[in-house]
Amino acid sequence: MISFRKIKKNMKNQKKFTINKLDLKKGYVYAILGHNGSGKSTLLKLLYGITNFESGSIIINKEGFNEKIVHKYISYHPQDTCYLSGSLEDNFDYIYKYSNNEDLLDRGSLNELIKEFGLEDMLDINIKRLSGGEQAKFQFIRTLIMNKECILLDEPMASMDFDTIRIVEKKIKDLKEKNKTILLVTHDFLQAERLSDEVIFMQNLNIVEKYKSENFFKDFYFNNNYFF
Amino acid sequence: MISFRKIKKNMKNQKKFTINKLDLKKGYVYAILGHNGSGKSTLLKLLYGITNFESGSIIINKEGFNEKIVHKYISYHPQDTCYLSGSLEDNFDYIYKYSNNEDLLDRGSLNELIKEFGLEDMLDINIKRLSGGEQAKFQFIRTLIMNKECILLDEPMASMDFDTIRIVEKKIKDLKEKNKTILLVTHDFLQAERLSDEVIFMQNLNIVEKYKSENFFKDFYFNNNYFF
Amino acid sequence: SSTAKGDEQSKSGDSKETVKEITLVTTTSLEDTGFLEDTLKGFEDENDVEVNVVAKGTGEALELGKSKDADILFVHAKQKEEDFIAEGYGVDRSEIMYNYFVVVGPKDGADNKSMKDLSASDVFKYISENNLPFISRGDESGTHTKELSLWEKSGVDNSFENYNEVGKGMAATLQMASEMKAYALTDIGTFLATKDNLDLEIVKQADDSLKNVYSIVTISELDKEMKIISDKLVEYYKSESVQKQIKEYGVSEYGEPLFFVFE
Amino acid sequence: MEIIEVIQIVIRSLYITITATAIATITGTLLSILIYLKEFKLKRQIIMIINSLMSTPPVIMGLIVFLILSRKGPLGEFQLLFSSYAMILAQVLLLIPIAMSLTLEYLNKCGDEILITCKVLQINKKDIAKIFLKEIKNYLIIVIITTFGRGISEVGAVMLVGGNIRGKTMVMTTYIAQSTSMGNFDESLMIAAILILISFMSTFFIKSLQKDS
Amino acid sequence: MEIIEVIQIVIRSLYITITATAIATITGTLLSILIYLKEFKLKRQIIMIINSLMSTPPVIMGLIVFLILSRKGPLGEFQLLFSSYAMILAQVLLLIPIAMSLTLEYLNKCGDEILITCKVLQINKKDIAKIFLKEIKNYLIIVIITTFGRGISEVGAVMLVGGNIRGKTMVMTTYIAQSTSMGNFDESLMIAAILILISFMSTFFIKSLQKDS
Ligand SMILES: Nc1ncnc2c1ncn2[C@@H]1O[C@H](COP(=O)(O)OP(=O)(O)OP(=O)(O)O)[C@@H](O)[C@H]1O
Ligand SMILES: Nc1ncnc2c1ncn2[C@@H]1O[C@H](COP(=O)(O)OP(=O)(O)OP(=O)(O)O)[C@@H](O)[C@H]1O
Ligand SMILES: [Mg+2]
Ligand SMILES: [Mg+2]
Repeated sequence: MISFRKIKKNMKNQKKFTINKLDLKKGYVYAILGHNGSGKSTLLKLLYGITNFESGSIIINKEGFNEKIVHKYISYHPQDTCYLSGSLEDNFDYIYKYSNNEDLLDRGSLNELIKEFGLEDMLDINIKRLSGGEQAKFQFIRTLIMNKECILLDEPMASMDFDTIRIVEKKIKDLKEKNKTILLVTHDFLQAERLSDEVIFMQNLNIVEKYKSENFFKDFYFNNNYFF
Repeated sequence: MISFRKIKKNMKNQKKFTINKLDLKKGYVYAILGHNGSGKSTLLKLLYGITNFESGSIIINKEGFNEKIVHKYISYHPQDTCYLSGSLEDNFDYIYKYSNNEDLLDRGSLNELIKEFGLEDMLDINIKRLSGGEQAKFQFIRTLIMNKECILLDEPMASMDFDTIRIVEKKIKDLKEKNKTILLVTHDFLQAERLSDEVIFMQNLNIVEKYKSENFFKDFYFNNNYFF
Repeated sequence: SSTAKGDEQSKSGDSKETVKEITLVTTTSLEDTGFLEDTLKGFEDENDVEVNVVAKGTGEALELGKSKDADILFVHAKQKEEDFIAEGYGVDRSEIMYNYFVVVGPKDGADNKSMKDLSASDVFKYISENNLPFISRGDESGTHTKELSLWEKSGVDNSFENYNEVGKGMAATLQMASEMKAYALTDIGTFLATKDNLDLEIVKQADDSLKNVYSIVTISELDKEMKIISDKLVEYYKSESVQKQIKEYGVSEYGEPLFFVFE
Repeated sequence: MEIIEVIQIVIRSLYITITATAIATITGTLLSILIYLKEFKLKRQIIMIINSLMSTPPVIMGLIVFLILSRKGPLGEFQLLFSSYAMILAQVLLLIPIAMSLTLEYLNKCGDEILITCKVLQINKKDIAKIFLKEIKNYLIIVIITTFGRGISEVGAVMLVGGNIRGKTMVMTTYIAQSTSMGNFDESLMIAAILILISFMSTFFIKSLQKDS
Repeated sequence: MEIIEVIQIVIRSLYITITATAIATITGTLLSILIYLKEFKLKRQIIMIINSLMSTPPVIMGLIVFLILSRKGPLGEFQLLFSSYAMILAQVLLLIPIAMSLTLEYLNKCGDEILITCKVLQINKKDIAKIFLKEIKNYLIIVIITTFGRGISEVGAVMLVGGNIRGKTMVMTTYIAQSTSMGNFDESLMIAAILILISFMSTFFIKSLQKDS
């Protein structure tokens, strides 16, 4: 259970990012929807402690909010792929070598995931030369390996092909089964509808509202005629 | 009219990228489809002269193939956003200040596009701090401003929101009206169907086949049951 | 502190533990002639001592003596040496040898002839009055001190336009004089040792007013062992055989001796 | 030494090193960009040589300038030896390889991305160099600080070609060297303090030019 | 001078500068990473001072070491003046600010991305420094080349604290300085050629350690 209260953050262009009240429940999949620049990535960065805020509070599982607590419960998949220098394999190794994380999935599971995502032939290639989609696969696998209770996913599927998206969606459903909390930023409304329990809709650096998914998409189809 | 003949390029991992024969006609929209790592971006990079090949030939409008000819006819929208340091506005200014391009759309059209994509409030922000989608908008506008006969688009809509995708699709249709040739890399099959005349399907660094769109998608729906 | 020195040797490992070391600080003019290197060999072999020769300006050399970083000095600035001893830093000075200062100037310089038969102070007067370029060491070295006393004796001011103070060692000063077609006061030893690289000639030959005395100054409060070595070094340079060696030093190379001994 | 003379020495030092730094960073950066952009034979080797020249002892650059400017040298007739021109020349020679090495290293790391952006923008060959200059501007600060630091603190070359003539070519470092050799350690430390103060102020000034990047 | 003596001088020079470079780059890089990672008061000021120290004339570092090691100084009893230890110490003091400035500049540019990756990987505070070391490795080459270059070519400090004792503390630069001041330009140029050759070879060697990045 994660709660945000009265968060205020000044953005450089005199605008303010605000969350008055937001509570996230364990085992739920939240889809974070909103236009470009509405503050979705900023919300995840705040929660993971990558960016700071001026006032208000975040409390994770009633324990408070600091780096240790964040790392205890949360893993983060940033919008831009980030990695260290070296090959794809090196980058997987770094996780085991350096991560402080006690919940890491074991090497066996990693190898299965690598096969599942079809990266087994790429292991010795310098990671920065991989294609956009291959890098996205790497980053998603890394996030799974981190194996945390709450998982922040910032547009993980933006550059993945259709087959891969199917696998990722399946993984997200499995995570939900395991009672993980998931925050998924996506621009794919159909995907959001398929996966989410609730929708957090953002606009102008504010959370407009948190909806039950079924209600949100009912209204949405009613008000829009986006498709075809 | 662009023709590829017997192109061979060695990738670092002992694989070979090959195009035996490919002809692109003026005024057509080509959707380039294929799995992650199938060589879509490599194809565009080859054509724009960003990466080189060991053997074979590319001929653009019967004039040959060198940087001058490429720049005369083609504009390129890379998969990763690329920009120079400075604000968003600076980056638009650089185009007019430095580009050698004689076909550039004028400042008036640029301002209209900026408004259309809702970037008018972001002009003075350092471009690297913009959100992923805002950067994608910037890059697409830049590609339009370049105003070339043939336009290479590498997943331009991957991080755009739904409304923006609608605008971009409209722009692509307008470009087709103006008899521009478009190569669009995308993972969105529905989008490809909406926009393309022909589909170039890639697999394992090879072009499997070029299809008429209607045939491709007929077969595709017949053989797959991807949706929902 | 002798044990400390032993420690340092064993640490550095680049010399045998039994070899004793003494740091002799001298002035650049003596080092540049190569004289010390040649004459010290005998002492090192005789006493199984390693002499570390450090060449510095006279001022720094005396400072090193004061801070006890030098174990013995070999310099040529009588007044300063006497002050040094009077202030309690030194024990004794022993005059070992002497040579002369000379005035050098550009080879075939138009004014050289006119200066030839003048006294040293008149040469300086001539230079000043004709505003000839002159390079002064300007570093309060023995040579510089001598030069200043000559200016005083000549009764003219040394602040004429072409007077240049350069703050360098003797050899480097001669280099500059050669390059600038200028006059300079130098000890004969350094001039002879470097004259092949110079476009200079002697315009004022040695005379008694230009005597340049080199002496060894022993430092006070040395530890016992070091004092023995230091005294031995003085004795060594005073010994008949070394005095003879000094007398003959340079004859084969330059056709004349670089130094004279007191007989 | 009187305070007025000290001030003169400080100003002379700054004049010489600032001039040399300006010349060296401008030519060095431009040359590096050209080398980076052009493909030619022996490119790798030339870069290697430039890197090596970073370790050339200043006194050697000094010696080369000395031999060129000396009466017997090719430019002897101009009688530039023991003048500030000679000192600037020696420092420029010394600083160019440093400016070039640092710039080349930076381009090696960040140049590819800039180059691709230039191609996307379809920028003229000759304007590409301008873009590189623009992009490199923020990094230039560290190049300038490094070369300035090396120049202002150098003593061997300026001693040789300048001659440390009091009132004419004496600069802070040669003055420090001289007063140290005269055993005036206090005076050396005082000038050193001034030098550090100056380099502190210039670093501060140069850094303040560096925009938020 | 005999060839065997020249070889000794070359080896001594390399020994001193390689040791100093190693110590300075290791401590310098580690310190820079710590400074970069830690938030503390006066951080900006300290970085500024480090940058300024780049312009300290070597002879001043030499003088400081001299005053410390002199018999009257705090470490006088160890009698380290006029030894290679003193020379190494002076060079280390000289080279640390250079290594630090260059590293800090690099971190300023590329550090944020590494830091975010570390957070994503949930890496321990103390292991983060390790990651930074790893990531910085390729850049380190230019740091090493720059500091080595400055060290091997420096003359003022090593002259002061080493004393240029023949057979003991004479290094290439002090030898060049001496023979140049005596007008033996040929000899100077010969040693200089050796020095450039060595720096060419070391640059080549160091560069070959740099993996394709
Ligand atoms: N320099 C390189 N060295 C090794 N492999 C490379 C290099 N460049 C590209 N590749 C490989 O070539 C393949 C094709 O890459 P490309 O970027 O063209 O894929 P793509 O079809 O655009 O994929 P995506 O949909 O993920 O963007 C990938 O497997 C990639 O890892
Ligand atoms: N450091 C900053 N300075 C100024 N503006 C900023 C800064 N960081 C973010 N912004 C602005 O804040 C807004 C929200 O950014 P954020 O990355 O959260 O958007 P987003 O909802 O994730 O958008 P996208 O769908 O494009 O990824 C954007 O308009 C962005 O330009
Ligand atoms: Mg975002
Ligand atoms: Mg791609």
